[in-house]
Amino acid sequence: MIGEFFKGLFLMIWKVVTDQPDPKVEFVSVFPATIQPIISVLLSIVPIIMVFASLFALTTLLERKGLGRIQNRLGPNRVGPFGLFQPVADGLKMLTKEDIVPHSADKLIHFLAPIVLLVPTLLAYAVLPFGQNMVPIDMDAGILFFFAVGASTELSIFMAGWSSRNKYSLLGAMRAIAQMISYEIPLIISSVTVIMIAGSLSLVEIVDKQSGYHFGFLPHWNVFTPWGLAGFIIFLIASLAESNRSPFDIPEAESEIIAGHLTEYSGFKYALFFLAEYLGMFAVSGLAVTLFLGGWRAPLPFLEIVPSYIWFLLKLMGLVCLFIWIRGTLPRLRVDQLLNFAWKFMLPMSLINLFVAAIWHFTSVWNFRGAGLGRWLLCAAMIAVPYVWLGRTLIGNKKITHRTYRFAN
Amino acid sequence: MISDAPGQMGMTSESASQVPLPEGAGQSNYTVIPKTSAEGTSEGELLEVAMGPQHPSTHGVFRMDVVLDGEHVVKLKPVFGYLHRNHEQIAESTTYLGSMPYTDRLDYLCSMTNNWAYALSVEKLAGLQPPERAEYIRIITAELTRLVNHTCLVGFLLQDMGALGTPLMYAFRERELILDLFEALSGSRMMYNYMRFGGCRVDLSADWIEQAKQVVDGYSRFLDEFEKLLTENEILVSRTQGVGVLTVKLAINASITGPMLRASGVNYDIRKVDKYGIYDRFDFRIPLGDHGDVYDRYMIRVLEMRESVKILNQALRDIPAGPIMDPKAKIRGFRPKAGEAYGRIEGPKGELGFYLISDGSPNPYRYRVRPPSLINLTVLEDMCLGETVADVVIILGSVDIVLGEVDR
Amino acid sequence: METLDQIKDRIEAAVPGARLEIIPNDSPANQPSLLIDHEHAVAVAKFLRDDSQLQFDYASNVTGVDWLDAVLKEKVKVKQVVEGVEKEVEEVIEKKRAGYLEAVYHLYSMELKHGPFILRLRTENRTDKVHLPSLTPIWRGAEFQEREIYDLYGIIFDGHPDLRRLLMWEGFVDHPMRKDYVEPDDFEYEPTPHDEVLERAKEHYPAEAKP
Amino acid sequence: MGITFAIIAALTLVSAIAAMSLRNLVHCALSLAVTFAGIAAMYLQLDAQFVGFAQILVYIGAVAILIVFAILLTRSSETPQPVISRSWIMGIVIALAVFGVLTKVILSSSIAQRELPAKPAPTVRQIGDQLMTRYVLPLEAIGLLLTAATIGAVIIAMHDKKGRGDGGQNVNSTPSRAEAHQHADETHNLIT
Amino acid sequence: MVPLYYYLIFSALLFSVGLAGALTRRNAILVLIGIELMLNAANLNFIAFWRYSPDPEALTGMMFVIFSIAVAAAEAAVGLALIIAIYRHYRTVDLTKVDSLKG
Amino acid sequence: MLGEGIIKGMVETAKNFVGSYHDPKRLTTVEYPENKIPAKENARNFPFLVFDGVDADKGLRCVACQICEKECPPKCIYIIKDTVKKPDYMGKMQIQPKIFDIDISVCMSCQICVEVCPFEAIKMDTQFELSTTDRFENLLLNKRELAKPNEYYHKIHPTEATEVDERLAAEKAKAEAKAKADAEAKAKATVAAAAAKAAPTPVPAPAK
Repeated sequence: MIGEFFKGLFLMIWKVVTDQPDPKVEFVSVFPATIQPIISVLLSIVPIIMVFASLFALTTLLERKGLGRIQNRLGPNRVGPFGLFQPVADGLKMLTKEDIVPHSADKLIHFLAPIVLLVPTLLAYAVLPFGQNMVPIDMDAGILFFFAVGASTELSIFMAGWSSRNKYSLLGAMRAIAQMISYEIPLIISSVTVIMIAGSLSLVEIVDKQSGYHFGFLPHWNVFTPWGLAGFIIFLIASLAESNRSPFDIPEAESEIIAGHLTEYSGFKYALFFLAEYLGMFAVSGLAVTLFLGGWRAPLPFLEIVPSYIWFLLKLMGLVCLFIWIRGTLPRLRVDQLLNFAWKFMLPMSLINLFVAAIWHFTSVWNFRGAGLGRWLLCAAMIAVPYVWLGRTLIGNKKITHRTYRFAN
Repeated sequence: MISDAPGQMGMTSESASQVPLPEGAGQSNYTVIPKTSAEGTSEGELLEVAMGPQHPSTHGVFRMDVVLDGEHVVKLKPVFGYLHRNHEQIAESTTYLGSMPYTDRLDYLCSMTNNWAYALSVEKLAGLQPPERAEYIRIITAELTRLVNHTCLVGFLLQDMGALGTPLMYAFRERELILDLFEALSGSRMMYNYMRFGGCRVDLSADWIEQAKQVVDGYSRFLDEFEKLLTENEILVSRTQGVGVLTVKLAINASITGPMLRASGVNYDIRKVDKYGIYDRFDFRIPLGDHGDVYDRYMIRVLEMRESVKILNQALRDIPAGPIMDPKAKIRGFRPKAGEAYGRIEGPKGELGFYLISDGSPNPYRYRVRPPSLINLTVLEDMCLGETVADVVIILGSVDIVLGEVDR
Repeated sequence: METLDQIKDRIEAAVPGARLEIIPNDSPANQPSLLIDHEHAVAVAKFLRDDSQLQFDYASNVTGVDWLDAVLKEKVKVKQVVEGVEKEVEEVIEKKRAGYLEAVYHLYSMELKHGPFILRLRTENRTDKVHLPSLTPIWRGAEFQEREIYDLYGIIFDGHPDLRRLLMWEGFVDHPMRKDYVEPDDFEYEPTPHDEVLERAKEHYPAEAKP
Repeated sequence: MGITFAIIAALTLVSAIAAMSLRNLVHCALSLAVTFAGIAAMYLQLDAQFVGFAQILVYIGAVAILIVFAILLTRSSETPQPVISRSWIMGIVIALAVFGVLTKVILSSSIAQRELPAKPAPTVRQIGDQLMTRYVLPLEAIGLLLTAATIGAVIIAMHDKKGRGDGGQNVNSTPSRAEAHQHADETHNLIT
Repeated sequence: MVPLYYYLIFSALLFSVGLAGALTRRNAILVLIGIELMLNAANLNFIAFWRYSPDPEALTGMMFVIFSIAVAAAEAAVGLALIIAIYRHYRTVDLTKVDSLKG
Repeated sequence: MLGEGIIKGMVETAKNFVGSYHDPKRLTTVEYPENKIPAKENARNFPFLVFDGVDADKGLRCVACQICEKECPPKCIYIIKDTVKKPDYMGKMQIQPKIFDIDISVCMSCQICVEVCPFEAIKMDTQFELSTTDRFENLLLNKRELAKPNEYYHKIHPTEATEVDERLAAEKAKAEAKAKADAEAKAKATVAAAAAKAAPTPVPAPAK
């Protein structure tokens, strides 16, 4: 029995490491049939929680270090070698901190809000393919599921803001909801392009559609097409807004409304919010990787020997680093500008992109000489022209000009 | 409603009417005029928010009672005094020299110019004339202070705008270099207590001048870097242009001074108008804005820094040798003749003036600071009306206040 | 800029009935000032702001001064017959001066770039007749400074749009910049152990003075 | 399966009753969100994945949020009314009557006893195909309706910007402040 | 296996709750919530009938629900916009007080 | 408005990110307890009392003239004069302070006491790590804690200390010369008187 257990465990690990199909089967079969489904589910859930929770810890450290370096500081370097245990220290601090609930707060909702935020965020991971043969549920309507659970996080932010009975919290919650609703639309429309081209809502299938290489080295990722690139950028901007990251960190704008809906949270509840926010960011970047960057696929043919999930994580961390870089550079937008940007720029651009993707789809039947290049240039132009036009008129009636200054002697 | 007693001293507001007056205090039968009630709070959609005194971007303990319609400001009342320590009363009960270190603490980012303004006023009162080398030293330190203040201000402004401290850290990186210079000169990094009536406390060495030249050279490179990071940034431009506009008429009528006034397009710089010190010997220009919005205030400061670098280059090149104290000046037993004087300089934040009345004793009879930070806040409400909460924060940032000076 | 005398004459011509007095200044700064009366203060200020040759559009500094009741010693030369010879003898005359509060305005012109022109307003006494006309309607820049004077000196400016305490909290009773202001005894055990306030407080509240 | 159904049904019903009876409107809206989630779970029970997710996306992600927004914007709280009033009793009675009639009909109907057929496998592709072929006209109509509704909602809810701006201006400027402004305006030409 | 009438009775209950709420509460938003509940009960019926129909592959019930959800979203948007407009006008959303026709 | 400014800014931060690894000049911070920035020669923090020789009580330059107490703006100095005169470092009979307290929780490091002291007795220290658990007792420094030898002064402010020593030496020399001259004059007078009396007495040695 024990021997079988270890054999099954070993086989599973071996299969995971070498990217083989159905790694769980041998291990699960060790157990009695009645508890096999539970074991199988646990085997899917536990690694997700472990991997992404440790990724969260790593990211907080990476973020502080990276921001430190951007700002010519050293960043945390006291706890452990190179400050590696800083997240542990932070976590301990959070756990041992007093949990303060405002006297007039709505206690129940104040308590529920972080949980209601965390659960859907974790649920979103159910449909992400982390590697070859590594998807918890290959759902037919995978993306729809992802967006459905993503949409329900808004309510929890409202709960947090409203239940705190703090004007700043309420302002923050209102801002958060306005922002998330506005950016959900470009987010969904830009992923619709991919769905359209792939012809499926299943994320596994979308990754499959991006297999193979042009000319033997350029992978068939969506990001290497004009609509894909534009869609990727729109998706990235919208996901920055969805995960409340700078320059869209308006709901938590420290300099304006203290910490928005987080103002009255402390201790473990605050840590839960923090965790959920980062997990949300990972999930949405994971979706971006899946939709546009070829999911777990290797960038070059000869790199395919590296396990697929490594590629997924690398791409994910790449996006996270980009987010950190942006955070270290840009100031924050204002609420009305943010909404203007969403409705007057992101939405038209994503609709145009949808149209261009359709054209891309229909021109795939072109087979004259230079058709590929022609198609590429046509689509690129169809995106670039509206981009420049929209960009120039974005400000509308407000006169934003390049100014020159007078000097008096 | 928002609670109002800052309660930083003994008496609390609720018991104030019962508290007997201290002996000999003025027999006050004046009525305390009640605070104008915020009209419209009862209206359903208005939200009254107290921004401060523990708000991250009020630059200290400062409060604004803001009435919001959604995110738009319909009323804004600044509330001062949380840091009030009755600086003027302290100064009136100590010697002329004893107030010098207190002036450091007014606007703790620009102690050198505070020192200078006070020294200048006392020199006017007592008829002292600092020697030429001292004037040069004063101009060098004042312009370095202007660099420090303006860089930090831009950093704080961007911090208020949510740039997560990156510009602020760059500003502080350069500020460190100048603070090193000041420390080598005066012994302290912030509270210099450097100027004396009729000169300066210690002389600067040749090494110091070399070091200062290097710092000044590096500064224009840093300004290029800073501008690349910020000036064309679309977010910054769209956040600041057209926000917090201050009209020329209002700016003059409300006694606004400093970069804020010049951003509105008024050519008034006391360095040029009064030609105090030896500013008339230097070749520099006054940048002027046309719109009077936050962007102009930001740009005026950047351009002023470039002009300051120009002045510094000239001053460091031309500084003569010689004594640094007026031989008539005394450290101990300094008693100016009875009379009064008002002296002012162009501080980095605006006109910093000191009004002194002497009655012939070692302590000033009346000592008054004209704080640019406080008076520039007169128009805060006018600039903020109709703007959003986020704009209020950056408008306040662009006014450039230091609470040590506002509340004194 | 014209001299103070010239300006005074022109004001008297422009604002009939204005009672003006030039207050000399003995210090090397040589900044004499003009004392104006309450009734015509606003008119005089408006004239100073709007006159094309003066254009004092900028009220730089507004401040209060507290003058206590004082005994002024004045040396007067008196002809006296001393030992049968008439001689000029200096005699010290003691004059009692009732205390008053004063508001001082330092005016400059941004347009013409001259100044300062110093304006003074005096209250009748320090206790009950402490009203002065507010010049905030003329120079908005005086708004906070007049509020500060009201707060710290207790001068009531009639016509000020929003006369509230500025630095002290509402409900605070005294005016702490007055010369006869006595610090309250309340203390924390904060200051230096040799602090006089601490000593005084220990005397007044022996029960609480246990560290 | 029966237990799952019972749990979901109980949860949904309790939250529905809460949504209709709680005093605090925000609590009502949040209970409503729970009800919606319960109904979505019911759809999943009935193997209608697509509709279940659409239910969450639309009802929790949009309708519940809209309701919450409306509550906050109107700052409405119900004025207390006697628990047993005439209209209250009437409402309950009518609802109970409707429930009685429905139950009677359902229990007497033969369809209600129908057996569960084999699990269908409606893929999203199938739904899409159907929408684009058989139901294309309703789809277009719905699209039109949604657009019209959006525009209509925006127009109805839009503030009268101008009027409000003036009102705001009046609120904040005390007469004396206005006067000061006027004086500022009177100041003559300026050097620039 | 859960028989069909469980679902039907459950949906009837839900409908009645919504109806009771819509009839008794005076706040316009709560009335709207009641209407939403009734709509959802109806939708549930459609799905249940579709699932238990002899030919579930036909997708008719499901289609109906999809359209119904879309209509409900539109209805909620317009309804809430109306409520906000009413609130602006009357400063209340109490339906018993909103009784004058003249603007 | 096409994002060029944002790209420019991001390039700038990337440069700083990379630069922070190979350009140590960019990193202005030091890791404090291990590394310390060497104090500048002019640096000042809190005052201390200078004494000559080895005995703090005897060598204290302070003569309790109380000028610094009067001039101190925050009034953090507290002096009580001793009633008896003791010989100072020069051997002259001087009054020394019986109590000399400085409350450094009040002191604002303005250096005015140093400037007004006519006896070069009080100087500024550079020591800044003074945190204690008791902010009242432990931050009230008494005479013993304040007294530091002249060598320490030389260590922290070498240039200034040398100048001071030279000045003191010059003063001393002057004083000695004067004393000598006085003594000689006196001696002469005595001699003259003695000569007149024709009974010379030994000349009293000048102090030290």
